[in-house]
This record gives sequence, C-alpha cells and structure tokens, in this order.
Amino acid sequence: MIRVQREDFDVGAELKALTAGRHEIGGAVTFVGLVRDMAGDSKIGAMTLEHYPGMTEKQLAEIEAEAKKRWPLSASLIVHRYGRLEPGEQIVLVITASAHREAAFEACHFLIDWLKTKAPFWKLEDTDQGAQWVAAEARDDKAAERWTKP
Amino acid sequence: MIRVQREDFDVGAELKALTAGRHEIGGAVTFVGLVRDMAGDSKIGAMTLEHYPGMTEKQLAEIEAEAKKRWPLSASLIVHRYGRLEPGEQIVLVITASAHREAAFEACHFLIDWLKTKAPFWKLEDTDQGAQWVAAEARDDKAAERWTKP
Amino acid sequence: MKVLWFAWLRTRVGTAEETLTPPAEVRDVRTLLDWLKQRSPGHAEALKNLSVVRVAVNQTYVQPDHPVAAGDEVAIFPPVTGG
Amino acid sequence: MKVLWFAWLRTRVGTAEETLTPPAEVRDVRTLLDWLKQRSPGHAEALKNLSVVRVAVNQTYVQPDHPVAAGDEVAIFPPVTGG
Repeated sequence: MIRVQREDFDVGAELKALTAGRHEIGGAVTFVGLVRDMAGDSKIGAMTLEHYPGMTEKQLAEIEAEAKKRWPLSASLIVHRYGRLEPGEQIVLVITASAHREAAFEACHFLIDWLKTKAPFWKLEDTDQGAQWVAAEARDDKAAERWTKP
Repeated sequence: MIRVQREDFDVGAELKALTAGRHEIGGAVTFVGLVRDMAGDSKIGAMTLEHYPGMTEKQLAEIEAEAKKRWPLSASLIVHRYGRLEPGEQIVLVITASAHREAAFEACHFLIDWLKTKAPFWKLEDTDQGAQWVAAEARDDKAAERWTKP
Repeated sequence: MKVLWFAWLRTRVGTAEETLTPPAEVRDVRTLLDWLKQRSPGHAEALKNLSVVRVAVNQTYVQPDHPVAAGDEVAIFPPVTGG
Repeated sequence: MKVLWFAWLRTRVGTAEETLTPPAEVRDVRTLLDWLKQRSPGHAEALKNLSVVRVAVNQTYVQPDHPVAAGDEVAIFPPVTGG
C-alpha cells in the first residue's frame, strides 16, 4: 500500500493496521525519516517538500511492486508526506512485514534506498542562509545501486 | 535503553519518546517481532516466554552497548516481553536512531540478531501436538555470526 | 503538449506548467529540450546543464532519445531528493 | 552455591533453584556438571548432551574451564530462543 499525504502519520497505528490478523508475520521492520535541524553547516528552520502528483504515486507503487517481487513479504506500506515540515517532524514511513526478519530488513532498506532516487520529491530548505533546494547526494545513488541486479 | 516487561508496548509512543527533541536524528529503524501461529507443521495456540531475570537485563545492556560502540547512534531502545503471548502479539521491539539511515539499519539488524542468540529467553509453545520447548535455530546462529569481527 | 517544471527548474523558468505546440522537428526529448532552451533566458538557464535534468514522459522516466508527441505530459525536473 | 535451571533443563531436573555445597574437587564448570549429573536421574538426563547446555556464572556466559566458588550463582540452560 502507498499513500502520499500532507498530514502526519501514527507509526504504531499503521503497524497495527498492517499486521492485524496476519498471524504468519514473524517480524516487521519500519523506517521513519525525520527532518533534521542541520544541513552541512546551515541551521534549518523548516523545509517544504514539493512533489509531482500522479507520478509520485505511480513510482511508489512500482517500487513497492519490485520489493514484493524480490522478497516474500506478507505486507508493506509506504507513506510519504509533502508540504511544510519542521525539524523533528516525520517525512516518510516504510513498513515491511514477513514470516522471517531477513526479508523484512532487506525489503525495507531497499524501499527507502530506491524511493530516495526514484520518487519525484524535492526538498526546499529554509536555512539561516536563505531558502535552498537540496542537492541530490551521490551517497544516495550509491545506496540505490547496491540493489540493481548485475 | 532496555526494558523487560510482561505488558505490551506501543511502537508509535516509544518511537516518539525516543526521538523527541533530538533534531539531529535523520532516520529511525524499528524491528517488531510477532508471535506466529505456525511452527513448522504445528499450529500454535499460545507461547510462554521464560527468562532469567537479572541476566536478561545485563545481556541486553551489553548488546546495546556493543551496538553503540559500532555505530553512531543518537538513541536506541530494546523492549522484550515475557510471559504468555498469543499469535499476533508483539514479543520484542528494537529501535535505533541515527543521523543517517545506514547506521540505523545496520545497528537494528545487529541488535535483533545478537539478542536472538545471547539474551536468556526460552519459548514454550502450546501446539496442537502438546507443549514444546522451541529449539534454537542454526539459522539464528549464522545470522549472529555475520556480525562477529574477523 | 503539456510541459511541467519542478523544484529549482520551475523557479528558473518562472512557471510550473506550459501548454505548447512544438514544431515538427521536435521528435524526441533531446530535440524538445533544445527547442525549449530558446523560449526565454530563464528556460536557457534552467537547461544549461543537462546532467542535472531528469525527464519523465507521461509520468515515466525516459532517456533523451524517447519520442514525444502532441498529447504527451512532459515533466522536467532536477534529481529527486525525497525520503 | 546457588544453581538455577531454566526451560527444559528445569523440567527434567524438576526444580528451578537449588542451594548446594559441592565437595572440594568441584573447581570449575566442568567438574560441577559432572558432580550435578550424579544427584538424580533427572539431573543425569538433563546433562546427558552437553552440546545443548549453556552455563552462566554470576549472570555471565562462561566456558567449561571457568572456576566456580561457594558464593556463585550458576545458571544452567539450553540455547536461548528469544526475540
């Protein structure tokens, strides 16, 4: 399941809803991305997440489908927020659940790595040096590459 | 932080409490272990987790300290339940939070792998073939070995 | 054809969305970008360094040789930074 | 010396905790286990296959050559299955 929304999410409630009655699930791995208050040497007051409605949902659904093809997942969820967010606020939630923990860990890691390089979101940071568009990080490309088949 | 308790835990509330006001945190990874309703071919009605009070807390604290030595964690939490649990119930919670997601993923995975082979808990499963003590799995030993330094 | 601009490309171009009718010689993404550069100094500035420009046609990532046609939705944006 | 038994070792031995005064020849974990085996058929059964027996002295995992003394808390249990 995927959701793109302005509102915050409740990790505990999402996890409960996703795993309810699914007694074949042995482990669930959750990733939550949070807004940090520093970017390099600049202090961040807030950030605004812009996205491409329509393509975002399509990309997230494709990424989720790819994870389900690669790992035996019982359930999965991606929730990504957009709009204005302050330091400490939740940005993104990825949950993967499986009979065994290895699959859940790998699939969750894969989803956030791929999402970071494929889902059409852009961060505009409100720093003490003015508003700045966040540049893509080579580190994220490298993390995503790890999952491309040889 | 570590806690050993009979009561259930609220993942969302624990995550909130752990990361509150810690604006250097960029990502938090959570593992939740759940009671499955099948063990091999046997249907499980419930399980009882026995532990060694005192040593359990000591081992969990040592495992957590080892993770903090290996990865730059901003915060971490292990909660492990004991007593009678039914299929679908939460058994264990591991949360790791860090500036960057790689450290959080690796440390969380390490913690649950090590906990499975070091923390003194034993599962007694109430199956349709009678009560059976769960045997340790070679798979878990192998998963834990992955983290031992050469 | 609908052309959408995002993030700092949008701020350079000065608009989020344009409805355009490119000439016949615009057949693929490469020739479309060449033609767009000539629309204004803002467009030229936005498309100066194509190594930091990504293109999606009908909401799917494409390469420069991907064809474009009249009814397409073409989105032009910098590398993504979500998550 | 306090000896604690857990999980199926406890059910074989029939008690969770014993307070014992081993003879002088019991100096380490190995000799303690040999001595414990002789206490009852249940003890002998529990300690038949030492490859599935783990020992902690004062709440720390130890090897068979680890010394044991009068005031120690010695816990004997199967491989753990938590998590």
